[in-house]
Amino acid sequence: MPNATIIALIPLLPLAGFLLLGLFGRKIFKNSSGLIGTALLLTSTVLALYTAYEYFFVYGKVDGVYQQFIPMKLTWLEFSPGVSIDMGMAVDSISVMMLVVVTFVSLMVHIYSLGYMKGEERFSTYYAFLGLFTFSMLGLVLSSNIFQIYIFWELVGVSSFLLIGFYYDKPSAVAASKKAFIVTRFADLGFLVGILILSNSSGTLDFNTMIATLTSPDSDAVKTAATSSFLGASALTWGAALVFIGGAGKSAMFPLHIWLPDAMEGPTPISALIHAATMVVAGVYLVARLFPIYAITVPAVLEIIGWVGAISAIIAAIIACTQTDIKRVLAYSTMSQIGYMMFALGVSKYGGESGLGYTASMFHLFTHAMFKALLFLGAGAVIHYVHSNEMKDMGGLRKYMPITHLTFLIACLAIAGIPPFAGFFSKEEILLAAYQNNTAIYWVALITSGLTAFYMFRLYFSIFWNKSHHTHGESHGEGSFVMMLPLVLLGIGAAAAGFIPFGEFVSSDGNPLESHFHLQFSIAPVALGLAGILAALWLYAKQNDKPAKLAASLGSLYKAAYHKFYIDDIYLFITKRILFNLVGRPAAWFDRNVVDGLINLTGNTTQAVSEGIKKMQSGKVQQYAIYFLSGVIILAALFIYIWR
Amino acid sequence: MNEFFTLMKSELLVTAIIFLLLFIKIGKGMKNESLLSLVQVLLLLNFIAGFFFNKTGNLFGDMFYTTPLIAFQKNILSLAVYLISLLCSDWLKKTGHLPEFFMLMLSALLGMFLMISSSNLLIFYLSLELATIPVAAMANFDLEKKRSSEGAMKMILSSAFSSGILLFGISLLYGTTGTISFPEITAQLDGSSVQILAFIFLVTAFAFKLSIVPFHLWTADVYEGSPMAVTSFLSVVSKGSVAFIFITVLYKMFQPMQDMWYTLLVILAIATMLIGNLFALRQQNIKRFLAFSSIAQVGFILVGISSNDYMGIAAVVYFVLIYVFSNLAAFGVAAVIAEHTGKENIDDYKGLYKTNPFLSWILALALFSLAGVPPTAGFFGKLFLLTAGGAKAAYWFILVAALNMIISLYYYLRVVRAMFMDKNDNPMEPIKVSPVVKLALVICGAGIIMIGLLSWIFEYIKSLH
Amino acid sequence: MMQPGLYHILFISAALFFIGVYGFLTRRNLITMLMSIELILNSVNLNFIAFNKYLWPGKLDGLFFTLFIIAIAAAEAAVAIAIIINLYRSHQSIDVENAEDLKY
Amino acid sequence: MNLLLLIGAPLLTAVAVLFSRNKQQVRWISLLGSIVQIILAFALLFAFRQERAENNSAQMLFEQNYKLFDSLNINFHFGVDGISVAMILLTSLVVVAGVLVSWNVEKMTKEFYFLLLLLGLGAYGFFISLDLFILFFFLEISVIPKYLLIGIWGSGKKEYSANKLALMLMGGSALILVGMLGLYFIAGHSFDILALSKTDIPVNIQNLLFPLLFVGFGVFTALFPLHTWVPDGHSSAPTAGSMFLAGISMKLGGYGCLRVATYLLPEGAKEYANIIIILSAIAILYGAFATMMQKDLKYINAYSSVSHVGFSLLGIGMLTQTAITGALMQMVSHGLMTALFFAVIGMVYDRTHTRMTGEMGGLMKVMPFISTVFFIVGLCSLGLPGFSGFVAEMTVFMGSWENADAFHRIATIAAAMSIVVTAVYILRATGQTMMGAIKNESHLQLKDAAWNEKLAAIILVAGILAIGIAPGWLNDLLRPAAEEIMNRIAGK
Amino acid sequence: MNGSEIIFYLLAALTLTCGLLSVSTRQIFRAAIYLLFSLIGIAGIYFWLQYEFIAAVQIVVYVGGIVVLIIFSIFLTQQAGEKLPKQKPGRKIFSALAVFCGFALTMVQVYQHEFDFDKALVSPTMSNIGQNMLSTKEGGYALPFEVISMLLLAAMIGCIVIALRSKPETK
Repeated sequence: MPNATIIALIPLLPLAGFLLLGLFGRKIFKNSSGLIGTALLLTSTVLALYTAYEYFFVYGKVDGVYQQFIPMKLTWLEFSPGVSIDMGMAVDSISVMMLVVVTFVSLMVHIYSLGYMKGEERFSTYYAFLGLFTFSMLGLVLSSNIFQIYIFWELVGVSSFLLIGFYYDKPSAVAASKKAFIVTRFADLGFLVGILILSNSSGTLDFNTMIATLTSPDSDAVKTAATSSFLGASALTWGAALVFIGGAGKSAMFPLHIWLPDAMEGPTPISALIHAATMVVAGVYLVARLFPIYAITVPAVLEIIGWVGAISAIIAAIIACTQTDIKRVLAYSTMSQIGYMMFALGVSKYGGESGLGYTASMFHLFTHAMFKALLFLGAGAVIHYVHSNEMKDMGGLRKYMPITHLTFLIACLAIAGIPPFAGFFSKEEILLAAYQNNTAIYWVALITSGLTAFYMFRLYFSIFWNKSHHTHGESHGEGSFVMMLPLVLLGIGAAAAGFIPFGEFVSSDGNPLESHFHLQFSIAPVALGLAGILAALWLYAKQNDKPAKLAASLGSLYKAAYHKFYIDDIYLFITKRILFNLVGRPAAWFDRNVVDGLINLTGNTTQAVSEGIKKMQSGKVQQYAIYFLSGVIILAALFIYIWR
Repeated sequence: MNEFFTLMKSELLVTAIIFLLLFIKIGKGMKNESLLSLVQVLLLLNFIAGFFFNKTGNLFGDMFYTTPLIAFQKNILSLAVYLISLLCSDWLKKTGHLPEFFMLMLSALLGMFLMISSSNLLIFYLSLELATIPVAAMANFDLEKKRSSEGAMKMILSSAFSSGILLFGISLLYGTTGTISFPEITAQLDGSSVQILAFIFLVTAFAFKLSIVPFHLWTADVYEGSPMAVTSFLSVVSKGSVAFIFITVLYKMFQPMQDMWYTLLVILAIATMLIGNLFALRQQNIKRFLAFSSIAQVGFILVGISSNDYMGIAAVVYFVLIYVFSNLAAFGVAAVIAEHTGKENIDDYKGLYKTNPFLSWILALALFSLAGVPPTAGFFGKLFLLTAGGAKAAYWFILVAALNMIISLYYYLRVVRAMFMDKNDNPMEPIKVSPVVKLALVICGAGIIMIGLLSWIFEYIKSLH
Repeated sequence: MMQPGLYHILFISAALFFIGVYGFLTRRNLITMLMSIELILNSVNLNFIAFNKYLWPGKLDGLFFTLFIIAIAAAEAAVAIAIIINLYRSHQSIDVENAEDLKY
Repeated sequence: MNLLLLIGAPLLTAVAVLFSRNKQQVRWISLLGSIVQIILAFALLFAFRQERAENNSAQMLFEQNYKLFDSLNINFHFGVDGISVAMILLTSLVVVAGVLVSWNVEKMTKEFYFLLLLLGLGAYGFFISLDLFILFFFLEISVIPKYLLIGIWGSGKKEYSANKLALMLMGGSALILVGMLGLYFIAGHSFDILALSKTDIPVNIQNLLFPLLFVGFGVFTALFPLHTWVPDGHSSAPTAGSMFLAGISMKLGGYGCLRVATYLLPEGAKEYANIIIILSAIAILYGAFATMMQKDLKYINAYSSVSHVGFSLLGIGMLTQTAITGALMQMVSHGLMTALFFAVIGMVYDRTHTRMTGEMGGLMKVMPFISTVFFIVGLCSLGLPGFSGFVAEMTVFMGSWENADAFHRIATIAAAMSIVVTAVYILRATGQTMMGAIKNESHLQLKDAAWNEKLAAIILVAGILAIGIAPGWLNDLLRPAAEEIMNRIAGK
Repeated sequence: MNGSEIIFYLLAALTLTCGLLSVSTRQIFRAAIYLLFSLIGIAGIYFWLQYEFIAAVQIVVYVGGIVVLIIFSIFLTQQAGEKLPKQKPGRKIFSALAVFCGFALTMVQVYQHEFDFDKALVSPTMSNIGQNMLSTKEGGYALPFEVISMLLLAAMIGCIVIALRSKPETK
C-alpha cells in the first residue's frame, strides 16, 4: 500500500515553500529563496520518483492489473450525506506518472531559474509562486474527487495568472495574464456546470463512485439521466461535454486557445513549466481521469473531443508556421501537440487493445513534457542571450551557444517524430490509434506531423543558422551551469524517454498493453517529417528571400494564418463590443438612470407634489374656512349616502 | 364634600394657582424672575400632586367624571405645562405680562382638565372654549409683532367658526336624542342621517383642534405667529388633551357608530399623515416645520385611535407622553436659539453642531424620536400606535402609515443634516443656555431615551384600564 | 301654509346658520366676519330652544345650552375684538386680506 | 454563556467612549472594547460547539427570556443557533477591523467611534433576538448611525447618499413593520419567533405577508431592484462605515429574509420562490455587468456586493438545505470579504486621494502589503478556492442544482456565469490599480500599510482563509440550523 | 292664518332678511344695524316660543352688549361711510355653492327625520331655571356656571393684556 505521508509530502513541500517564501521571502530569505525552493522541490521529486518506483514495481499491480489506491481521504465540505468535497489522494498509474512529470519538470525549472531569474527584484516572490503552482498542480493530479480537481484546477489557473503577470509593470503582461485567467475561467464555468450535472446524476462527487455509477448502463442514474434531455442531448452528454469544455479551456483547445500564445509574456521558465509541460495538459488529464465515462457512457462526446483535438492540432500547426516570435511558435506548437493528445483520447476506446489511444495520449503527454520543456528552456537561454523574442534578431547562434544548440536540436527532432527520439514513439502510437479508429482524424494528424517538422525546423534554422554574421551586443556566455544542467537533463529525457515501455504501465483499464511497433506504418509520418525538415532547411538555413516569396504566393492563407485566423479579433469583438458596450454599459446606465431613476423619481415626485399643494396653505383664513366647510359637507355626504 | 376635593383636585389646584397669580397681580406684583420661579415650583407641585389620590368617580350629576387614567392624562398635561414654563423661561422673563400669561395658560389647562373629565356635551363645549379662547389671547402675546396678532386673529376666527359648526352638530344631536349627557346619548343613538350629520359636525371640532386634514390649515400660521411658549403649548398640551377626549367621545359616546367612525378615521388619518408630511417637507421656518410635523403625528394618533379597544387608548396616552418630551425638546431648543439669536430658519441651523453640540444633540434626539427611530421612545410610541391600529387587520392602512414614516424621516433628517453636516461659514455663536432651560432639556432628553426602554411605564398605562 | 312649528324654526335656524357661514366666507372685514359668527351662534341657539320646546320640554338642557352659548359668544367676541383692534394697530387695516404674512 | 454580554460589551464601550477625554483614549477604549467582543464571540462559538457536542439539540441555545412589554407579549427573548453564532463572529471581526482602520479619523473622533460601536451593538442585538419586536428594534437602531456616519464623515455627494440610504432602509423597515404586525395578530399576539414557527399560518395570509417581510428585509440586503442605495451609500461612506454597511448591515437583511420571512412563512416562500430566484439571478448577473463599467473602486465593490449578495438571496430562493447553507455561508463570506475590500480601498484612498482606477497604477511597487491584500480580496471575490467566496458560492450552486427542473437550473447557470464576469472586473480593477506602470509620480512617495491597517487586514484575511481552507466548521454550524428551517418549509 | 302665525312669519322674515342683508351690505355700519335687527327678530321668536327668559337675555347680552361692542370697534377701526372692499367673485360663487350644498344637505336630512313629538308642550319657569342653574345634583348646572365664570375671567384678562398694548407694563 502506498505511504500516505510520503505522497502527501510531495505536494505539501512546495506549499511549504510558497508559504515560507511568500510570507517571509522578501525580508528574511531574500537571496536564499531560490535555493530553499529548489531544495524543497528536489525532495518532492525524489519522493515522487520513489512513489513511482514503489507503485509501478512494488505494490501497484494486483493480479496483473494496476489498481487505484486512495491512501487518504478527508471530508472537506459536506453538502448532503454522500455528496461532499473530499480532499483525497488517488494513486494510480496516470497520477503517479504525472507526479513524476510535474515534479521533474518543475525541478528543472527551479534549477534553471536560479540562473535565469537571478537579480530579479521579486526573486523570492517568483519562487513562492512556483511553489504555489507546483503544489496546485500536484494536488490536481492527485485528486480523488471531481470537486477537488476543480479546486486545484482553479488554483493552477491563478498561479498561472500570477506568473504570467509576474512582470506586472509591463502592460502586455498584465493584459496577457488577465486574458489567460478569464478565458480559462470561462471554460471553468462549463466545467462547474458539468460537475453539477454529473454529481447530480450520480449522487456523488467522488471520482470512483461517480465512474462506477455512470458507467454501469443499468444504474438508475444513467437511466434517468439518459431520459432527461435538454436541447436534444441527454443530461449526461451535456455534463460530460461541459466538463470537457473546462478541460479544453485549460488545454488551449480550439477555440479556447487564444490565451496560450499571449501567456508567453511570462518569464520563459514559467512558459516551460506551466504552458508547455504541465498545466496545459491538465485538460488531457481530466479527460483521462473521467475516461471510462466518456468512452462507455457518452461516446458521442468522445468523438467531439477527438475532432476538437484534431482541429486544434492542425490549426495551431498552420499558425505556428507563420509566427516570428519564437515563444509564440512554441506556444502554437504546444497547442498542436496537446491537440494530438486530445484526439488520441478521442479515438480511443475503453479497455484492452482498443484503449491504445489512451495509452498513446499519456505517453505523448509524458514525452512532450520533456521535449517541450526543453524547447522552452532552450528558447529561454536564447532570449537571455539576445534579449529578444523575435526570430529576426537571431541567427547563427550555434557557435555561441553549443549546448543550447545541441539540446534544442534533440528536442526538435523529438517533436518532429524522427526516430529514435522520444516523440517518435509516442506520436507513432497516436497515429496508429487514429488510423485504427478514425481515418479522417488520422489524415489530419499526418499532415500536422509534417507541418510540425517544418515549423520546428524553421525555428531551429532561424535561430541557430541563417544570418551568420550577427552581432549580439556584448557577448556574455551561453549561460551559467544552473541553466545548462536542466537543458542537458531534459535533453537526455527527450532523447531517451521513448524507450520506456509505456503501455506496460499506463492503460485505460490498468491492464498492461503490449507496444507494437509497425515499421511499415511509420514510413509515412517519418517521411513527412523529413520532408518538413528539408523544406525548412531549403527555406531558412540561409538568409534569403524565399520565405517572403512563399508567403506572398500563399497570399491570404498566409495572412490569415499570420493573424491567427482572426480568432483573437472575434473574441475582442465579442467582449469589447457585445459584453462591454452592449451589456455592461447598458446595465450600468440602466442602473443609474432607470432603477435608481425610479427611486429618485419617487423622491422628486413627492417634492413636486409638496410644492404643488402649497397653495392650499394660502394664508387666507376664509379660504381655510372654505376647506373646512367643504370637508364637513363632503364627509357628511359621503357618510350619509355612501358608507352608512 | 371630601370626594369633591379628591376627584377635582387637579382642577382645584390649577384654579388656586390662577387666583394666587391674580392676587399677586392685583396686589403689589412681583419681579418677573421670582414670580417665574414661584410658578415653576407651583407647577411642579401640581404635577407631583397629580400622582396622589386618584380615584374613579362622578361629580355634578354626570357632568364630571374621573378615573385614574384620566388623572394620568391630566398629569401628562401638567408635566408638559411645567416643562414649558422651564423651557421658555428666557422668553417668559422678558415678557411684560408674566402673571397674565400664566393665568391664561392655566385657565386653558383648567379647561383641558375639565374637558378630559367631561361627560356631558355642555361641559365639554364650555371647557373646550375655555381651552381655546385664552390660548388665542396668548397667541397675541408678542404684542409688538404683526405676525403674532395675525396668528391670534386666525386662531380666534377659525376656532369660532369651528365651534359654530360644533354647536350646530350638538344641537342636532340634542334634537334627535333629547339629552346632552354622553351615556344617555349613546343609549339614544339610532344611526339616522341627522345623527350622522351631527356626528360629522361634532367630529370636525375635534379635527379642528387636533389639526386633522382638511381642518388643519390654521395650525401652521398660528404656530408660526405665536410666541414659542404658546406654540409649544398648542402643539403639545392642546393636542394631547383633545386627543384624550376624542378617544372618550368616540369609544364611549359613539360606540354604536364604530364602523362608521373607523372608516372616517382611516380617511382622516391617511390624509393627515400625507398632507402634513408633504407640507413639512418644504418648510424653512422651524416652528412651521414643527407645526406640520405635529400634524403628521396626529395622523399616527388617529391610526392608534382607530383600534377601538383599550390598546388604542393606552397607545395614544403613551404616545402623547412621549410626544410631550420629544416635541417640547424640539421646541425648547428652537426657543433657546430664537431667543438668543432671533433665528428661526432651518438654514440658520447649519453648522450648529460645531458651536452648540448640546443643543444639537437634544434637537437631534427629539427629531429622531418624532421620526420614530430607535432607541428613542418615539419608536415605541409609533410602533404601539400602529400595533393598536393593526388590530383590525387592515394591513394596507398600516402600510400607508408606515410609508409615511419614510417621508417624515426625510424631513426630520433635513434638520439633522443642517446641524451636523452642512457647512456654514458663520455658524451661530455658542449659546449660553441657562441652567433652568438646560435642566428642562436634559429632562426631555432623558425622557426621550428612557420612556421607551423602561417598559413599566407603558405597562402602568395599560394597567390603568 | 301649515301651522308654524319645529320645522319652520329649523328652517330659519339652518338658513341663518348658512347665511352666517356665507358671511364668514365672503366678508373681507374682520368685524363683519365676527358679526357672521354671531349669526351662526344665534342660529344654533334657535335650534336648541326649538328642540327644547317642541321635543324635549321635560328638561332644560337646550335652554341652558343657549344661555351658556350666549355667554361664550360674548367672551369670544370680546377677545376677538381685542385681537382685531390689536391687529388694526399693527396693520392699520382690518381687511382680512391684509393679514396674510403667514402662509405656505 | 450569557448572551446579554454581547449587547453589554459594545454598550459599555460606547458609553465609555462618550466619557473619554481625548482622541487617543477614545481609540484605545474602542479597540479594547472590540477585542472584548471578539473574545466573547469566540467564547460563544466554543460554548456553542461544546453544547452541541454534548448533544444539546435544542433549536436555540443559551435562551434567555425577560419580560418587556408584558401586556403586549413583547419580551427580551434571546437565543442563538448556528446561524446567529456565525453572524456574531462575522460582526465581531468586522467591528474590530473597522475600529482599527478608523484609527486616523480626526474629525469628531468620539462621535465617530460612538456611532460605530452603536452599529455593532445593533447587529449583535439583531442576531441574538428571538422576538420580532426586539429584532426590529435592533434593526432600526442602526439606521441613524449609518446616516450620520455617511453624512458627517463621508465623501462625495454624501448628504444625498446618506438620505437615500436612510430613506430606503426606512422603507424596508416600513414593510417589515407591517409584515411583523400581521404575524403578531395572526399568531394571537406574539412576536416570538419560536412560537410563531410553531403556528400554522393560513396560506393566504402567508402569501400576503411574505412579500412584505421579504422585500422589507430585502431592501437591507440589496434585493434587486431596491439596491440602489448600495452604490451610493457605500461609495460615500467613510471606510469603516462602508465596512459596516456592507459587512454587517446587509447581512441583517439576509438574515431577516431567512429567519423571519422564509422560516416563519414557508408557504409564502414557496409561492414567491421563483420571483426571488429571478430577481436574485438578475441581480447577480446585472450587478456583475454593471460593476464591469465602474471606474470608482468603491462603486466597483458596491456593485459587486449587489452581485454577491444575490447569491445569498438565490440560495434562500432555492429552498433546499444545501442552498440555504450556502446562502448563509455567502453572507459570512461576503461580510468578511467586502469589509476587507472596503478597508483596502480606504487605505488606498487615504494615500492616493483618489478612488478612480484610471488615476492609479503600479501601486504594487510602492505598497506591496496593501496590494497583496487587495489581490487576496479580489481573488476571494471571484471565488477562488482557498478563500471563503468559493466555498459559499459552490455550496449555493450545489444546493440550487438539487432542484431538478429547468427553471432552477437555468437560473443557476445564469448565476454561475457571473463568476466569469466577476473575474473580468476584478482583474481589470487589479490590473489598473495595482499592476502596470506607476502613472502618477507622486505615488512613488506613498507608504505601505501602518500597523493598525495591517492588523485589520490580517484579521479579516484570517477569517476569509479560515472559511476558505477549512470550511467544515462553518458548515457544521450552519447546516443543522438550515435543516431546522428546511424542516418547517418541508412541513415536518 | 291667525295672529300668532302672522307674527311668526313676520319675525322669521325679519330675522332672515336682516341676516342676509347684514352679510351682504357694503356699508359696515348698516351691517351692524341689520345684525341688530336680526338678533331682535330671534329674540322675538323666543318670545313667540314663550321662552321669555332667553329672549330677555338675548336682548340684554346681544343687543345691549355684543352689538354695542361691535359698533364701538367699528368706530375705532373704520371711517364711517367708507364702503367695504369687494370680495372676489370666484370666492363668492364658490362660497355660495358650498353654503347651498350644506344648507340643502342639512334641510333634507332634517326634514326626512321623524322627530318624536308626543310630549306636552311646557314652558320653563323662572324659578325652575334658577334652581337648576345652581344645583350641583343631577341636572344641575353649577359646574358649567363655574366654568363660564373662569372663562369670562380669562377672556377679561386676555382682552386687557391685548388691548393695553400701547402702555408698557410697569414693573
